Amino acid sequence: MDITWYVVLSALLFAIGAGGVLIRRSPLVILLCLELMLNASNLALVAFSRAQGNEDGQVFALIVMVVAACEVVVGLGLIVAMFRRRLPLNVDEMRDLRG
Amino acid sequence: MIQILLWLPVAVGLLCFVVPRRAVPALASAGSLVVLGRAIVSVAEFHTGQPGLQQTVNESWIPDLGVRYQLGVDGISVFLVLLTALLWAGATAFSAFRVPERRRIYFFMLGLAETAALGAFLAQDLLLFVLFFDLMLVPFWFLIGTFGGENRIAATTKMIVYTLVGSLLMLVAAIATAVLASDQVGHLSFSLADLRAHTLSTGSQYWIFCFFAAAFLIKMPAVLVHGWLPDAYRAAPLPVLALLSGVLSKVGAYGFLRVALPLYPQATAHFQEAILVIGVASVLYGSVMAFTQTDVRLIAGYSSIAQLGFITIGIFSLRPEGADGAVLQMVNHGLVVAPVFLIVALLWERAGSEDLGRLGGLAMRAPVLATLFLVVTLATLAMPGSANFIGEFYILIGLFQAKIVYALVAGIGVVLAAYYAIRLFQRTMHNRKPEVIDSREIGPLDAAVLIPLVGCIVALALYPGLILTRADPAAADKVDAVNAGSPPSAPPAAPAPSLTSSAAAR
Amino acid sequence: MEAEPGLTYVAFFAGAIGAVGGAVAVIALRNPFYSVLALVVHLVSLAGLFLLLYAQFVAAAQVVVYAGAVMVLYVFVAAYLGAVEEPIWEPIPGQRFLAPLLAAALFVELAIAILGTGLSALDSSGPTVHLGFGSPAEIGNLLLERFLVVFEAASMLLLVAAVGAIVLAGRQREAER
Amino acid sequence: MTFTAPHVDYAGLSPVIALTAGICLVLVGAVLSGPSRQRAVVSIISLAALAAAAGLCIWQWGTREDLVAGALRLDELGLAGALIAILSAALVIPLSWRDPAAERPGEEARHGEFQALLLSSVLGMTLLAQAQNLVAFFVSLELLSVPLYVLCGSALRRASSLESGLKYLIVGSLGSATLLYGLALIYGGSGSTDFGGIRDGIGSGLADDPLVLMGIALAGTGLAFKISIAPFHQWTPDVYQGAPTPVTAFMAVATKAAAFCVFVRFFEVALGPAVDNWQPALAVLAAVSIAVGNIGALGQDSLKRLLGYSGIAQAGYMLVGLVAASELGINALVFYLAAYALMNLAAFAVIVVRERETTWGDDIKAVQGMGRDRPELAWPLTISMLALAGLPATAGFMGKLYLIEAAVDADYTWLGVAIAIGTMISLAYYLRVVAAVWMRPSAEPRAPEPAGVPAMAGGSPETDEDQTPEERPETARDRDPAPAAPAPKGTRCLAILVPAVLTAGATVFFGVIPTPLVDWASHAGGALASFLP
Amino acid sequence: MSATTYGWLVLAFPLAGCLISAFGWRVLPGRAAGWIGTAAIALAFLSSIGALVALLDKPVQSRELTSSLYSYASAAGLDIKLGILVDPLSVYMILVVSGVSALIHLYSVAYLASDRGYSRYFSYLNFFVFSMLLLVLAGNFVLLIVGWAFVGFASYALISFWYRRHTATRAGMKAFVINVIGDVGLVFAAFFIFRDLGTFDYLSVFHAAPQHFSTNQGVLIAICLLILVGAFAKSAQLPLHTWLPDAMEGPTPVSALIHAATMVTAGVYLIARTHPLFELAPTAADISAFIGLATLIFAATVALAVTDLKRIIAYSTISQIGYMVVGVSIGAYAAGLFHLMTHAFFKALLFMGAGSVISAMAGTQDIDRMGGLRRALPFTSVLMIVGALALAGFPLTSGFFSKDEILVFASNRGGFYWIFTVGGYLAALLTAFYAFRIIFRVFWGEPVPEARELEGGHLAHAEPANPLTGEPEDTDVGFPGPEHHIAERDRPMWLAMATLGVLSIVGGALQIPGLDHVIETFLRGSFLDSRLYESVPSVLADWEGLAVGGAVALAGIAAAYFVYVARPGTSAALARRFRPVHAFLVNKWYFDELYDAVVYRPAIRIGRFSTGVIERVVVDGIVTATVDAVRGIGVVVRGAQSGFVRAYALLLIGGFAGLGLYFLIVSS
Repeated sequence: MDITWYVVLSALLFAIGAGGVLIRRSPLVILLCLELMLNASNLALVAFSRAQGNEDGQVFALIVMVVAACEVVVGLGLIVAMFRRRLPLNVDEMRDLRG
Repeated sequence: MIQILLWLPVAVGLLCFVVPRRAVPALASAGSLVVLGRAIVSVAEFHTGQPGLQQTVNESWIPDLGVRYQLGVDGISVFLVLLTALLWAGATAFSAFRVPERRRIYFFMLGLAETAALGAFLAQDLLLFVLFFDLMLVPFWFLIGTFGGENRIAATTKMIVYTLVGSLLMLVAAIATAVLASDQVGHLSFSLADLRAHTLSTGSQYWIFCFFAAAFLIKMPAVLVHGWLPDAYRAAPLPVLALLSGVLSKVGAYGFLRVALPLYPQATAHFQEAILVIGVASVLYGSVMAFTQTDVRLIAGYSSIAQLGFITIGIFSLRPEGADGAVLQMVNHGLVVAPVFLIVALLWERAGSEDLGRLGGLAMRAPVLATLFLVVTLATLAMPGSANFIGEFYILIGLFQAKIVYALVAGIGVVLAAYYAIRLFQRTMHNRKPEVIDSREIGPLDAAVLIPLVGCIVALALYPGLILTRADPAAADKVDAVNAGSPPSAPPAAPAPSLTSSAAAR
Repeated sequence: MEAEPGLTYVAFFAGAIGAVGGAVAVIALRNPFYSVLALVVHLVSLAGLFLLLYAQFVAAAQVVVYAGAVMVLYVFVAAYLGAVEEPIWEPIPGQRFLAPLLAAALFVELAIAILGTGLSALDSSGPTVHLGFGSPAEIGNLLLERFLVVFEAASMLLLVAAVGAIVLAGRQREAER
Repeated sequence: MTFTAPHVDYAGLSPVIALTAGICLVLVGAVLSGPSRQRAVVSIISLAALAAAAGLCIWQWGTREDLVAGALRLDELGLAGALIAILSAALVIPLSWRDPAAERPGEEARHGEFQALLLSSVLGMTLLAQAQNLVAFFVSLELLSVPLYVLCGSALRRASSLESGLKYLIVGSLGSATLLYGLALIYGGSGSTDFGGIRDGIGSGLADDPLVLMGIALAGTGLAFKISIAPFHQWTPDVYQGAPTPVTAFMAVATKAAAFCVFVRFFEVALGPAVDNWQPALAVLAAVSIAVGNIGALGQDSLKRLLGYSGIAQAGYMLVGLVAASELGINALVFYLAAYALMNLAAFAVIVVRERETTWGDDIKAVQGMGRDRPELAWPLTISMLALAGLPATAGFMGKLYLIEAAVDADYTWLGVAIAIGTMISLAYYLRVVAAVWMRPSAEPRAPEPAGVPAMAGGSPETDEDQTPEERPETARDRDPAPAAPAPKGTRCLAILVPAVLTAGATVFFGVIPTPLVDWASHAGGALASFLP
Repeated sequence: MSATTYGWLVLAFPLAGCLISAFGWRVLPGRAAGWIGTAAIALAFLSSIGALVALLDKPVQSRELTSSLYSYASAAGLDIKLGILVDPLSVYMILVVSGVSALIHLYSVAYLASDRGYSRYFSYLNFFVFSMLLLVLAGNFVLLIVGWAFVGFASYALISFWYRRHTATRAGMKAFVINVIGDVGLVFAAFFIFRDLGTFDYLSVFHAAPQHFSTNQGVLIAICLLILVGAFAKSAQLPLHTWLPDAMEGPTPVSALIHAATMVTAGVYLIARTHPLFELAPTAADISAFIGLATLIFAATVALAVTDLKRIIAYSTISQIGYMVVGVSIGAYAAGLFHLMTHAFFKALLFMGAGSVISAMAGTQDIDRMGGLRRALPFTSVLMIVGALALAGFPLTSGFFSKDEILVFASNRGGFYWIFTVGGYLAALLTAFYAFRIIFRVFWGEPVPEARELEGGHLAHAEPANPLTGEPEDTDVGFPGPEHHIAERDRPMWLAMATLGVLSIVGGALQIPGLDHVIETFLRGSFLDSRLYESVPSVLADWEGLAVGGAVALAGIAAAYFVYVARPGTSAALARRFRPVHAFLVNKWYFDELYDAVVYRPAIRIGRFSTGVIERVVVDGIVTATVDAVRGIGVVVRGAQSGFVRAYALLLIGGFAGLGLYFLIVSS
């Protein structure tokens, strides 16, 4: 099983995640899509770690998980805050700032 | 020390923030007079007959960037320094008699502007020159924008952006000069002397020259790039306008002599005809515009375009006569145009208008004012016997020997100048007086400003050789840099070889 | 611990289908709640793939921490917010057309880069590695030796996230007067 | 399995340690101090920590060594970035004192949280500026960003603050993910996470490999995003405008400094062998940024938004220093970063004061007539604007000079010209601000909001530049329900005024006597000298 | 004292007078300024005589003396000194100028006595004399140009002396601008000379020219033609004559001095001065002569038709200068310069008389409104008749000798030069006719009311009005003075006119063929290098010519008598009969209209076009287009900044896609 497969798979997942960010309007789902992208990166990291035969990539992947968790926490915090302020949970309606 | 000359104005300007409000105008005037005194000393200490620099200062400033704090005067700059100090003294005093509301900032900005203008004339480091060249705009922007007339903010912003279009390109060009030359110089250096000793390859010179030329032509301004002039002239407070037109426009022409000719000799020779075309076009266009305008400021403004056109063609005759004439004419034009604007201020105070259609008949009750204006007018139109005539004479004879056709065409400008200048004088001072005009003689304080300025015009008319003899070695040196630098068959594109062949000999 | 090649294929494709399917489901499902669940599928599939790549510790963390703890957070928030249907109408001109196009372009570019590389290591199933490769002990060692700073920074990051959550979502107490 | 503890040079790490300790102490102090004294206690701790960190940075100045198994690199470049971040944080703390982000009316003060987050971000920046390992790079980038996401959204009462926070988070995470994927590819190509290892890996024939180059593209995108390079800039104006002003100030200055440091280190050191490939790409990005930033800023009424666009353009200028890929370029970049920090902080300080003094918020009307009424505020803003415009006798001019010199030296003269052209355009909006300050009369207080405007009415999508904010119904939600009465002028802003005057003064000082700053910056370039062509 | 010292003194006195009057305008009482001015000129005249005496002491060959004060503007190889040349020609000129000027000053003392600008007037007038003397004494071309322009300015200042009259200011402007055209011509002539000879100095130039130039060399012709531009602009020759009739807006003594006696003859002086060049370029000289001939006939015809008293005399001046130009161009230097002097006498006299008449008519200048003033103005009428006789070339008057000498020289020179003789006599006929047209129209016929009033001992008074347009004058300031002055009542005017009357009669005695040739002998020192100077006609030929001239003059006078006295109404009938011709003449051959259409209007139109089109479309267009372009991009940039975070993400991904594409291309 060539490593290339894994990497191509990760690329596919990355693209799907990116596409999701572009298409979805719920901030919650957008966060999920960002998770997809980070996980795609993780897959690539782990695959390369395997290909290169060193474990740096795996450590990296672990750290990325931490980072992802933190982003989730903050993101969800913002979503909750918006919800409490009765602001619409639709990124298309956040348009006060523009121009 | 020439340093005092340079920094005193801005120091006095800063002092304006400290002293009591009532003392500010007096302080500023006194400061400008001291600067004038120092400038006179500079001229007095000047040794005639040397092409090189005198009274130099050469300190390290930003060694990593190759910028040195190099000052000095030569025959070209020494009189421009004097002109600057003189006009600033005049304009400062003139303003002090009619104090603006926010006087501290007004006089501070005047001081800053004087330092910048003096700096541009004194700088012997290319970057220092560019720095002062750009710096000058800031106080003028403030002065016009804060104290100007209608539409001042838009006008002044247009001016500074327009002018900086050239200046910033010039900054790039200046840096490119130093960087490209650093291989030959051995280290990064903006020193004009170093750069002159190691000129660039022809290809680099071409585009760099174009950038510099753009900056200088806009600043003067030359025709087609004078878009900022009408608005700015309409909006500027008149003492400021006197300086703007009297001194700032000269920096562009001065830059050609100081920077473009010695540093980019091949490019100068290459673009000679192009610049001459622009210069002659400026002469004609400025003159034609000047005699169709009715706004006094614009008449003077467009006449400045024409005059600066003359100066340009003098320089780009690439003959020592032309360059000498250009230097003389720079001083002359400054001496002439500043009083014009101060007089316009007086007209405004009497008539409440600056439109020729609403002016007239002031001479009867104000003969001294009329006489002063008459002298200025005659100098403006380069009446033979005035120094302006000698300036134009030198310019045209230089050009005549280099490119005869341009000289002949430029001659038309002389005739047009007579028309618009006399028209300006007549339509303000002569003819019937409209009822609303309060025809008053010039006040003693204003006279104390104007009479010395006009006195300078007369004195220079009696002995223009004062400037010519001192400027000649330096100006000839700049021109020789081009003529020596370009290959013997100097202008290959010249259409009339038979005419230019005799011009080669000097 | 070389696995049977055929089995590897099967396992890979199973994991791959799960991961891709989960990912597609995340962006395709209209209810955020289901999207979260689809992501869990995706994450678990990935964990399988990690195992194939000898990253046991990462795989374990993926399942326990990620698919477990983090996703629970999502579920709670999704439940708290309630089901919010997204409008179908696309207000941004061109977005509907460009977004898939760009996603596809992204994939194509990445794929070209991956397939076009001259890196030989990718064209094999990887070099032979020692026994403890990817084990918790080795990873732990790395974290405490080479990546000590990273480790500490990550912990600070978690602290920051906690503080941030308090700032953003903490019950707002009225000031004492 | 043996465990050998890595050698830890505590002296080299001391600034980081000081900051970390500071964060913990701030959090503890916030809890322990009563609500009335929280601000004082917390600020003192924060400032002390920052002062300590800055002092330690200066103490370590000149040292060049790898820290903790090569994860960090202690050198002047990193320290310079750290110092800029620390300086801006120290100046931002007083700005935040009465800001709704830290002191919501009617609620308990949150100075502890605010300043802890601020310090965390500084910590992230310090680490980022020194990072020379992909993992450290990524995690410190996140440590920098995550607190900022929170801080941007921390003025919870303002919808625009939340909007900016969420926008920043979404786009920022997207950028992070892009960066991360790029780092993964680079790691995959070179087989190392250390910059040195990557350099060796790429140097051995991989400089033209598509995998590595795609990694560079992805990583470049992520980094360019962080420093607001067009076309990855679009978050900048929105976030700058929506975020609480002190946060904007911090973000504008410090993020850029730290991100540029790592940008330089990553590209010049790790990706140095591929310089011929990324140089033209970044050059184009720089030019695009200069154009987009300057043009976008024209006609903006919100000063923060204006500075946001201006920041895009300025980032474009600074990127030129990176493109030059020379010692001169890095010197210029670091010089400009410092100058940029000084100029921007002065401007933001003034905006903060005026937000509180007038009813106009950060609208340009808020600064109108200031030249007459508040010269002590007018001058810093004026100097700042003129410096940003790159007019002579300011550090901005020297910085541009430096950058253009680097560009020309690297045969990127056209970029020098691009800087010049950008500067021309920029004058139109910088001078507009100065004109408002000096040449226009003070604006009348904003008319009370017409009641009953539906929150989501939405203006026409076309933004008319003459339209004042009062005519845009959306902004109705931006304001606190009960706006605080404008504070009386005078000494109450002294804590802001002094930094404003100091930074503006420094801007002029370094414009006239730039040598100290030039020397300082040239150490930074010297630190990477051995990696440069 | 040496001749050059006298030369400097000649310059110094008028300048001093000018400055005293100028700075003392507030303190000088009564007629003090006038007397100071007159005294200054009188002293200058005395100094001129001193110079003459000093010069006569020298041998004929060494009567060219130079002196310079200081190096005025010398640099870069140009040597421009403030230097004068005192030689017979310049001394002759300063004698004529200062002499006539002194008399006209004297006349002015009274004539302008009630004018508010009395000091200013004398300051200007003294300045004019100074300038004129500088012009003739100048030792190099640059100083010549300076003097040349100074007299132009003085002319301007005095034409628009009554500056509240817009006709006066307009006339002044016209005179000034045309004079500047002449200046520019001279400047370029100087440039050519300098380019080829390397000096501006008269003597060096004239010395070097024969070696350097071949006969009729192109450059030389160009130089001469450019000199002619200057000369013709100043001397009001075709086609640059249009300013002179308008210049009559100035006070009448000014017309006498500047626009009759002195300044307008500067062109003649210049051609005489540069005769070495013209003799090397005979083609240019011939062109000059033909233009002179054309002018003299043209102006004479116009003088037949116009009705403004001063303008008739002005056209007469143009015509008479035509004679002089013909003279000096064909080589009759002595004769031309002799005519210059006699013309100065009688034309100044005519103008003075005209001034007196106009005063008597309370400012009216139209001869149609005059008549029968003979008894009212006995002295004036006698003197006017004397002047008219001299102008007509009545036998034994001064004009008789000087004019005919030119024509005889022409016929004597052979070749086609007989044309000048024929044309000259033809014009002489016209001259005699219009000269006596004035006399008969003004002094004969039915006395007009003003004449009757004056006969009754009371000088007519009318509300001041612009004589040209009839507009009421700006009485607020009192120009041109509430009182009028006539020669009969004011001693200085009387004295000046009487002196000139005598000179007009006896002036011819200086050069009577066969008897004496004072002028020719004296001037020889300046024309030593001339081939033509010595080719004087025989005495017999001279007398033949004089006889013809006398006959022509008598015929003209007779014709005038016939038309205006014997058969009054003939002229009106003729005018009706040949209406187109009359209109053509009255409108001065439509030169003004031509220039208006060809020069002035196009220039204004270009200016308007520049203001309206170039300025707005091109100059502002550059700005506007740039601003619009920037704004356009701004619309795109800000439009992209739509507020949709997904759009931002799209651009981010899109930007990356582009970047990635670039890197992929690079990698392959």
